[in-house]
Amino acid sequence: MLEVSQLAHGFDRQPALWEIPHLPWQGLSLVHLRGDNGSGKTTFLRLLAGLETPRQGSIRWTLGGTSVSPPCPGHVLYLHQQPYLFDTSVAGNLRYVARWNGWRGATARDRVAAMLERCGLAAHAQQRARSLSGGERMRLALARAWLLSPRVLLLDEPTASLDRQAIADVSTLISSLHETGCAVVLSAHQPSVLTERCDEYWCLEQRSLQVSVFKQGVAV
Amino acid sequence: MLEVSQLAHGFDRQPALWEIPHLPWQGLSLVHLRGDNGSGKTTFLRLLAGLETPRQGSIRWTLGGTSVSPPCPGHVLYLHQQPYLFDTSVAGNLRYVARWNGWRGATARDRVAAMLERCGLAAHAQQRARSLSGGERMRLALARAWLLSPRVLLLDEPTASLDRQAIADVSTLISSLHETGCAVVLSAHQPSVLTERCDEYWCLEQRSLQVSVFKQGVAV
Amino acid sequence: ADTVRLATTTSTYNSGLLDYLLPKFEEDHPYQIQVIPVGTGKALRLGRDGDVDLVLTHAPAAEKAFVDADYGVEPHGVMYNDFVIVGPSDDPAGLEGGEDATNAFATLADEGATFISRGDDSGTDKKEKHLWEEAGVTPDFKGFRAAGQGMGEVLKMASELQGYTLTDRGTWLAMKDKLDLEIMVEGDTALFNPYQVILVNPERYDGLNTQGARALAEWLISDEGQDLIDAFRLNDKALFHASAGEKIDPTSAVHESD
Amino acid sequence: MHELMNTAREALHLLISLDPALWEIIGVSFRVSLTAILVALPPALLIALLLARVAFPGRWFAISLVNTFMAVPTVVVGLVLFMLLSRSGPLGELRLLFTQRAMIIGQILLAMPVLTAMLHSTLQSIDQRAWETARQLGAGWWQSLWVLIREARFGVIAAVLAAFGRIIAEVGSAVMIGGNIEHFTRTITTAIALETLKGEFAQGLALGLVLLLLALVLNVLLGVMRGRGHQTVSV
Amino acid sequence: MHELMNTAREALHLLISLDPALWEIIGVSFRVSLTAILVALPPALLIALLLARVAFPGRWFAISLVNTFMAVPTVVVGLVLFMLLSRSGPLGELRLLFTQRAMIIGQILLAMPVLTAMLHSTLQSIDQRAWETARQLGAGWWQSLWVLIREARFGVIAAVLAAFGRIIAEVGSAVMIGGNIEHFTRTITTAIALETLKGEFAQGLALGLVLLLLALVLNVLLGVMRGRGHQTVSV
Ligand SMILES: Nc1ncnc2c1ncn2[C@@H]1O[C@H](COP(=O)(O)OP(=O)(O)OP(=O)(O)O)[C@@H](O)[C@H]1O
Ligand SMILES: Nc1ncnc2c1ncn2[C@@H]1O[C@H](COP(=O)(O)OP(=O)(O)OP(=O)(O)O)[C@@H](O)[C@H]1O
Ligand SMILES: [Mg+2]
Ligand SMILES: [Mg+2]
Repeated sequence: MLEVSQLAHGFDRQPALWEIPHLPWQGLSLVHLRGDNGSGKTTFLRLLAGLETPRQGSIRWTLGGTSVSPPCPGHVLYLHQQPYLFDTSVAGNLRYVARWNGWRGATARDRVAAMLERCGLAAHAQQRARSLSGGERMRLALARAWLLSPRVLLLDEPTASLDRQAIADVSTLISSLHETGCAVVLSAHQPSVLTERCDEYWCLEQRSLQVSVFKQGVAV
Repeated sequence: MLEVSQLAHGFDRQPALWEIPHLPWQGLSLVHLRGDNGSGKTTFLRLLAGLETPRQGSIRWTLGGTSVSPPCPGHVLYLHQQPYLFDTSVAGNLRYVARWNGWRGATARDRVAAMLERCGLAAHAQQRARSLSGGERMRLALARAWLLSPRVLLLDEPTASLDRQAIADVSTLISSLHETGCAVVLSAHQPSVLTERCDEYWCLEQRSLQVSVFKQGVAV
Repeated sequence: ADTVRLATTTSTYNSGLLDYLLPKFEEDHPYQIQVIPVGTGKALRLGRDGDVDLVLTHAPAAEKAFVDADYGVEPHGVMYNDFVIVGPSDDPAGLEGGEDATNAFATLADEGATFISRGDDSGTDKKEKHLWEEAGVTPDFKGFRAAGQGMGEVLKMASELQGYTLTDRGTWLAMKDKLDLEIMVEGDTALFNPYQVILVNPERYDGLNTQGARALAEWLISDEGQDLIDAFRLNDKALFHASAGEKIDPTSAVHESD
Repeated sequence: MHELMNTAREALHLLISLDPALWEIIGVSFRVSLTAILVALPPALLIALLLARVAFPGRWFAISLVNTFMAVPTVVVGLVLFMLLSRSGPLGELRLLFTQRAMIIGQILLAMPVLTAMLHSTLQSIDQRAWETARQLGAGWWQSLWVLIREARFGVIAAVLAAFGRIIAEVGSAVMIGGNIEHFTRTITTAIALETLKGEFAQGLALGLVLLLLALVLNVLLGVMRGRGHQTVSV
Repeated sequence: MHELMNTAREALHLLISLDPALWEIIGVSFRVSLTAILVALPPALLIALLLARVAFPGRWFAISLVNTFMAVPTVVVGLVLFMLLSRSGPLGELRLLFTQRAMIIGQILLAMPVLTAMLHSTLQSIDQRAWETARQLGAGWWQSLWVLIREARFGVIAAVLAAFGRIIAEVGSAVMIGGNIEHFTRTITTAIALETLKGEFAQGLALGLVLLLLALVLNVLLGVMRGRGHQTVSV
């Protein structure tokens, strides 16, 4: 569960981008975050992930009963608009995560292999991550995050430069992830099969955040 | 005019991405280049601009009566998907171009100022280019190219992460540029107001390039 | 050209002798002297290669070879000083007050005392090797350290490691305030240290300032130069003894207690 | 010219003849300099990371200071250490003067500024997303640092080579606090200085060539290790 | 400790007393080293660019070679130049030995590898799009190079500072081919070496402190010039 109160943020001595008096969120839904260029979507997601410190106000995540301020590594993950892939092989990127989380030997190998399979990257396992195509890169970044079974995934324009097929693939992946119980907030400018699946809609405009909730495509 | 013959390109020892036996193009239209992720759109545009050397076949531009192979700096310009902005002010980016093309004093100042005005960046002239928003970045990159009045502009997904307003702005800019006699090839995955204005449609698929020509939205 | 290049050993330069002498020469002569302070070996090498106009060194055997090979001409003895054996004040090898350098060296080897050797083929090093030979020992005993450095450094090392060493008196006097060492053996005729000035052979290279070099050499062995050398004092001690034209007289070795 | 040719021949001869005296000083040189680099690397990395990633008041001054320390002459480092380690100095009791340990300390002091300055400029240029991504994916502070180093490996290797080059080639501090004692603290460079002092230029040059040959071997090995990977893939 | 304090006081005194003899050797040091850097910079930039951007057979070996040259001891550079410039050497006719010109040549040789290696690793890390964009927008080869340098300015400044630090601090080649002649080729470091030789540690250290102070001033000036710009904006 997310609890945001009196949040405001801005850069340098400029006025605040927006002020968000209150945002309670169950942290179960698939959320589409919208807003014009420069409205502060990226900034908002980074704040939620704890990659920036808010100028004012507070953010609290309630995960597994305990209430913490970000960052919550492994639980609340932010994916950059261009996810950073480590300069090694595709499998190597996943193995890093395995190592950092203390999995060893067969456990690590199996989980990595299963995840590569699930995300359709098994054929590329040995390829250099930086030589992947746009869609494959995003799939790898999702796979890397999924390995950790996070509670919340914050995706910054995951479909911006993907073709229709890749969007479909990524959407399927994100849906599966969501079904395993991971809440997802994704920003996107253009409507797509992915945004159509969302059941909440946040919009950054007029220096504040508007929230609408849908159920089966109908505003509640 | 563009004349492509027997063109093939690929990376390392992989098979060719595609083979294009023949592509004559008047170089007047607004072209929408499509293709899946990894189909080689970026590679194709870079070849046309002379940023890569084709593995096989030839590319000739006929500009102002003389026939040349790429690169044709100042005449055929490629804009990266994320245009590279030099690490200086917005106006500084334009002043670089002025300096490189030998304009001096008042001429340079006037042209830069006029272009900033035309692209709606006058208010940001002194801002650091790297701190611009996505739409503004693209506008600056277009302004920088426009300064040179190129014959052909090759745009790699110019609208990928822009909001509706920014797409509209950029589309207006590109249309104006096109009206001044500059041919434009742009790649894009998602249809938008910009792609709707295109009067030619190139598609990279099945290892080749399909060309369709529209007139007022009707295939010829 | 009105500049004259003089390669010399660090001992003459560092003791301040040249800083004392040369301005007086330059007053009366239209030459400007550029001093290049290096070791004896390198000074002779600079002379051989024609990179300097004259040398002032103290290694009789090497100087003889230098002149015999026609690298240098007009050698003149200018002055001398002497060597002393110094060591730590607690004197573990029991050398203090000795007068026989050869004996002292033999004792050092027997005792396996710490001894810092120049080990750099300098004039001092050659003298030291000669003394080991005289004493009939090969210097490979336990405390023997070949440092391969200049006199000043070796004195510092001897002081730091509380060992013995052989030094020229000039450097010793210049540095002894900064050292935790004392003179053990001095006055032996075997510890004699003569300096010569030699012109670089003008026939070997064009453009040497032989005229200026000769003027300097002749001034050094003139009465005026010789008197000045004798008058030079470091810490109120006479350091060098003018000896131009003398047949070197071993008995004139100085004692510091003089 | 003739002399230079002779010298080259002599150097080769020295190397292949496996002259034990030569290998002894080579051993001392490499032991001292490699140890110094290994000891200096971790703190240098930490300081560089701090300077590159953490905003604190006076950071730019700290960077200027590090750059300034690159201009410390080796003899000055030698001098200061000498005064500290001397019997009459504050650390005289340690009896470190004229030992290889003392030389290692001196070379650490010399390597630190070069390492820190170069690592700073390398880590500085690494994409900020690398650090953020690692941290988010559960990497600890040290693991993230290690990833950053891996991502910046070309720059890190360049820094290590530059620092190694500086200290294996330096003579001022080595001779001052090592003492150039045969069989103990004589390194390639102090030996070269000695030969030069003696006027034995050919011998000195030959030693210099030996040093270069060995440095070349080391560099080529590292070059092979880091692979050809020189193409930066542009996004 | 006491001695170190005294020394610091003496250094300050030396500086503010504006002792003309001191300023003379400072002048020689900076003139020689700054000239050497200025002369070495353009070719080093070109070579670095070539190594960073042009694929040619044997490139990685060339890089290893440059790195190797960083390990050339200053005395060896001094020795080689000495043998070349000596009257009995092939370039003896130029009469360059024991002049400031010869010292500049020596320092250029010393600065080149450091500059080249560091500039290579910097230019290497600059986004390839920078070069492509400049070329397309009509920049000539030299103008594009200049833009690249501007984009890489932090790295370039770091390289220059490292190289400057190396050569202003070196003594091996300066003393060998300069000869440490008073009023002509005596630099701060050769003067320090001489004072040390005489056992005048305090005087030597004082000179060292003077050098450091001046280097600090230079660095702070450059630091102010390049601004605080340390945040890399992530895309
Ligand atoms: N590090 C920074 N320093 C200064 N200003 C910044 C910084 N990062 C972002 N900004 C400014 O903050 C505002 C919000 O930026 P942000 O990237 O969050 O917008 P966004 O909604 O993600 O835009 P887009 O749709 O283009 O990605 C913009 O005006 C931007 O210029
Ligand atoms: N420098 C390179 N080295 C090796 N392979 C490359 C290189 N650049 C591109 N490729 C490969 O060539 C193919 C075409 O790449 P390109 O970037 O042209 O595709 P694209 O159509 O622009 O894709 P997207 O829509 O994702 O931008 C891809 O499979 C890609 O992995
Ligand atoms: Mg954004
Ligand atoms: Mg592309």
